[in-house]
Amino acid sequence: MDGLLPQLDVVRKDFPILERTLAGNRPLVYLDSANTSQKPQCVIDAMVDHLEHHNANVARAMHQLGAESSEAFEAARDTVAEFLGAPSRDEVIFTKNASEALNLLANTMAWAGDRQVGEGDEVLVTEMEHHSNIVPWQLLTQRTGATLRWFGLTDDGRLDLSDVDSLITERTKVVSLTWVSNMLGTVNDVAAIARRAHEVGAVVVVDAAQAAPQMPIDLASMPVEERPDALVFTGHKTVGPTGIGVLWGSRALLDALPPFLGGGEMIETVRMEGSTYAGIPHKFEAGTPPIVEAVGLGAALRYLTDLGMDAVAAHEHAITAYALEGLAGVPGVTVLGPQDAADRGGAIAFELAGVHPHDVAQVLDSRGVAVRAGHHCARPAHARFGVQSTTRMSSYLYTTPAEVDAFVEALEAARTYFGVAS
Amino acid sequence: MDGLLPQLDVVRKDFPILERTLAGNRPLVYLDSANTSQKPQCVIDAMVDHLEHHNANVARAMHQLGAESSEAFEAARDTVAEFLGAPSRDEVIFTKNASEALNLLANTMAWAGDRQVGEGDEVLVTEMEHHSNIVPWQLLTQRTGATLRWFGLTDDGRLDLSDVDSLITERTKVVSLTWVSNMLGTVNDVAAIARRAHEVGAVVVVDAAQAAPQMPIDLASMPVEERPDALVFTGHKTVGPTGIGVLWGSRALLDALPPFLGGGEMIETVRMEGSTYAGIPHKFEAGTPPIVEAVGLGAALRYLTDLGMDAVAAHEHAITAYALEGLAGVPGVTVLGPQDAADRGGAIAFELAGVHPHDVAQVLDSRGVAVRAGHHCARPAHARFGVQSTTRMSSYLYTTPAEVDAFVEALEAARTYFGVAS
Amino acid sequence: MTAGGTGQDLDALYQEIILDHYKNPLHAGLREPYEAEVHHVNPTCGDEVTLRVHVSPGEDGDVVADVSYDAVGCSISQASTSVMSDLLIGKPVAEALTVHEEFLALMQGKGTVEPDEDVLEDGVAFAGVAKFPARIKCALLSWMAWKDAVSSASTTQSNGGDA
Amino acid sequence: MTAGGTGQDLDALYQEIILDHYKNPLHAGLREPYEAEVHHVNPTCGDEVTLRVHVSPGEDGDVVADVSYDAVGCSISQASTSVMSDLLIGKPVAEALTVHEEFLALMQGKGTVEPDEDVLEDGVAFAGVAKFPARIKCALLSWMAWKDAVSSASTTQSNGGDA
Ligand SMILES: Cc1ncc(COP(=O)(O)O)c(C=O)c1O
Ligand SMILES: Cc1ncc(COP(=O)(O)O)c(C=O)c1O
Repeated sequence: MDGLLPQLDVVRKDFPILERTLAGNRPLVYLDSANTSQKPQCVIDAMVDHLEHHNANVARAMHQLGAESSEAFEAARDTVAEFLGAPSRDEVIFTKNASEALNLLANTMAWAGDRQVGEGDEVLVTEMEHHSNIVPWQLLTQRTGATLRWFGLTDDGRLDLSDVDSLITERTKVVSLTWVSNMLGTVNDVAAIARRAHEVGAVVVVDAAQAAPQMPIDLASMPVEERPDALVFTGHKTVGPTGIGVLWGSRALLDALPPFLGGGEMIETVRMEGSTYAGIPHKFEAGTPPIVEAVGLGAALRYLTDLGMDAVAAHEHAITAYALEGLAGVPGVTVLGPQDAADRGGAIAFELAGVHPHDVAQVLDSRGVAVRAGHHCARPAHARFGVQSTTRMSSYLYTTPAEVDAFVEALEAARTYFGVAS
Repeated sequence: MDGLLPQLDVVRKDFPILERTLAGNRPLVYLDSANTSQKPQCVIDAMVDHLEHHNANVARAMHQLGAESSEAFEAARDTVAEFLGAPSRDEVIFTKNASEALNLLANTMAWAGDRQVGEGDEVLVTEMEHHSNIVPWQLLTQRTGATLRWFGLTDDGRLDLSDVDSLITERTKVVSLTWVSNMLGTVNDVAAIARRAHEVGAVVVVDAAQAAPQMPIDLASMPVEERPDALVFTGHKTVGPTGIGVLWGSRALLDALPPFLGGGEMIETVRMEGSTYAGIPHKFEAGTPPIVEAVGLGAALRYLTDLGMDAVAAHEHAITAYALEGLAGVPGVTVLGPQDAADRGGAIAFELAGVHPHDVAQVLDSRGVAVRAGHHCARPAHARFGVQSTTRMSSYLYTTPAEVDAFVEALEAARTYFGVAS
Repeated sequence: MTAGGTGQDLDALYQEIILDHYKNPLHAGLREPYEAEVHHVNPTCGDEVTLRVHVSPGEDGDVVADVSYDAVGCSISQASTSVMSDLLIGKPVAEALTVHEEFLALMQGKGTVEPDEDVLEDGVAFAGVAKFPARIKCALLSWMAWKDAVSSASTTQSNGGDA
Repeated sequence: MTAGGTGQDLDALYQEIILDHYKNPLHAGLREPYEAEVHHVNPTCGDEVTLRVHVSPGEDGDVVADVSYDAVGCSISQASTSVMSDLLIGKPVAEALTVHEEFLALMQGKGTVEPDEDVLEDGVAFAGVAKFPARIKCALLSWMAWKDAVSSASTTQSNGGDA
């Protein structure tokens, strides 16, 4: 098959969990990577090495271990900056996950500052967002008297841009959208929307939780009118650990926002009567940061970079095309979102006529095939298509065509089990 | 020496980093545990086992790995609940660190709800708080028009309760204080203050970041008038990993607070027009939680429980007494805070006449002795005593009397190096 | 670590009785009269149930006169709703609450609780579900809704009634 | 991983020159006139400096006429302030900025940059500091303050002046 990662079997050896067998001695077929990715040995080893040999708090500790730990932590920030092509490494803020990064933005915009959102202002999202890119903006708009608006979706699961002129107006203060949908797989034209949003002076926020794992990102090379003002992703989906996410924000935006969490490390001077705050990135990193997680994330992004994000994207594309082909051959399957692998991310949500997604997932699980069933934290997008839940298969760089075959076979088994095979 | 942990040398073998040698082939003498603690092998192993064999997202994943991961994650919640003697395991919220837990409380109290803080209301803290228990309340009071007040300190580093009647009044909505000071070592009478604060209907928040590692806590056994309404601690100081903290809150308090971060897992139903939220604990856990960190924290708290928190407290007490004794013998040393190990935590901040704390720490570091120099995120307490910064030594369950000796010797060396030895 | 779901286990989960109730659910639909209506969802997967309870006075206290519902969800949650309504309709509220507790204990017993067929009747078919942690919520969705509804139905009654 | 601070290294850090400046700091105190005053702190340790810059017009552009300060901090930060003020006072602003860059490069060079004694004079004594990551901020505190002050001093001048 064209496009697969070279030496895929060797790459798979990097991931210890792929050796796991499940109940009934079934080998693991992990097709839930849009939910969380598996971790290569080098990430685990980097974390262990840190904990066993270099553990200390950062910034505040001046001793040798402290210097080592601080250096490792700040080196991870450099790695993230490189991975994103960030214009400046100080624009990289470590959060606990992508959700916190989005909330950081929405939460601080409630308070006095150049970017404050208030009555009469509008925040624009889309109907295909993950709940983490909807609820923070609902909280912001409800709490400040602003209005939340959204792009609808076309029948084939793309953004409906027909009313863009009535949606993006002088009232629009923020446009926040996902780069790649975690349910429909849709890849949005972030550059075009950013260009439009910037014309009215809105802040553009991009949820790259699904994009960062799958495609090369180079912020610095984007024309500034098309470049988002902020972009978030999460460590655990980019072969890194849980407990860490990333907010990249332009210095101009981050400087304009008031502090989010208060505490150690985000201050300049604290007096009981009032405090002054540190510059970015520390301004937004209150308390002891996710140190060992940053070390793990750094190793993860270096691993991805060594494989080459172009190669990872090509692999994902090839596997997705193969899976779409396989699904097309299963009677009763309806894929939601773009039907074609072109311009599409690797998450494939589908319905199987006559079998509830839980039950599909259960039969698959009994054969070692791990997929997700439910609304995948994208309930509005499900509602848009009139479905309550779907089954979702999501591949990653370690997925083989044989695993896709096992998945398709398991779907046939589900049809038989629930008596819907003709 | 009385009170030391039995088989201290065996216990030390649990901590791989204690085998480390530093520059000049010096063995590590780690006396910076109030900053962050070292990790036993069992914590590291639990994390590795999870990453290598059970990694999956929680709650939302229905497959076998998902079930294993969810079970491990929720088991960690049970372990935390037991460690604190929490009345209910659902009252245990995982945050990213202690600072986030405090901010969660302060941030949500700005918004509509039974516990909303507004103009005319007062929040009461103390002058010995860590910045993480000052700045969040400054942000809250500044943003809502409420007033921040604080208990001052007596010359021997205890809370000055002489004006308690004018400080705790009907206007007081929140009293937030540390159980054990990270700078002065003072142990506060949390029960007495909680009783007073509850009389006026205030919410009582206890920062147990330094208490949880050193002393047994049993919330359920505290009379309800004396029991805090919320208590926070942080994983990395209790031999657990970074990236995880704990907020325990009474159900009554947590139910009364509006949501903090919005996103996946904290919702009940999401529609574009508005959302409803899950019950506790999930209501406050937006996004993918710190899964592998929870697994590590669970292992850490089981480790502490196996040693016995009474035994840990006794050890800490014995070492602190020995260190205070040693310091008393070094000319020019002034210890801040209670001079006596009775009723005192294990952090000892001091001045050495004629040598700046950075320079003290540097000389100590050159001999492998790791201490912290600066204001230890407690600048107001330093200002109270008219000092800009101090050196702090802080022991933990793995600290030996011989390490204290090495520390005292190193102080003498610093005096000699800077020519202040007579 | 326990792990549910081998090929063999599938049949333990999807007992014939469960599949029958799934295909032909009993007492489905929303009916009048009722004293309480609740709406419960499983936030992770989106399964939903709207459930009504009609309680009427009996010789030895209140009786569950009717349980009616509108539900979307998987085979386990659908079958569980059907089995539950059939089991509880006609029972004194006090007894129904005992059945509820018995079912809860079975589900939370991690597969170690021996179900009492005299009490649970078709409900014993759910014994296998207890070994699939991810599906326990499915089986419990409507039971939790019923508990919620019945307690407010009783409140509603005692509020509205004479006693 | 680099690691500073063996017993031997201590002397590399605490050069005689540094300890001399620490004990007898030059140009200390706050003086008039000045165009800009800034206050910088090292948030982690609390070291602070209040620093004033007086700029006056010279033949080939502005000259750093005075640098005065009030500082609390460790030996490295105190000595650095003293060395800096002695080095920059009297220099044309343009040249002083070059010296500033040279010192910055030295500090951020992780011990690999060979300092130019002609440019940095007593500042070369700080070469050893570059190997102690935690102390670099100490050495740079007042240099950063000066840079900040001198740029607003120039702005102030051009705002207030005729040119
Ligand atoms: C008393 C006290 N409170 C709060 C904190 C903050 O903990 P963290 O940095 O993990 O948020 C600390 C430790 O730094 C502390 O010592
Ligand atoms: C598109 C998208 N946005 C945001 C998130 C939230 O990421 P996290 O749960 O790590 O905060 C996810 C993943 O769950 C996602 O797929």
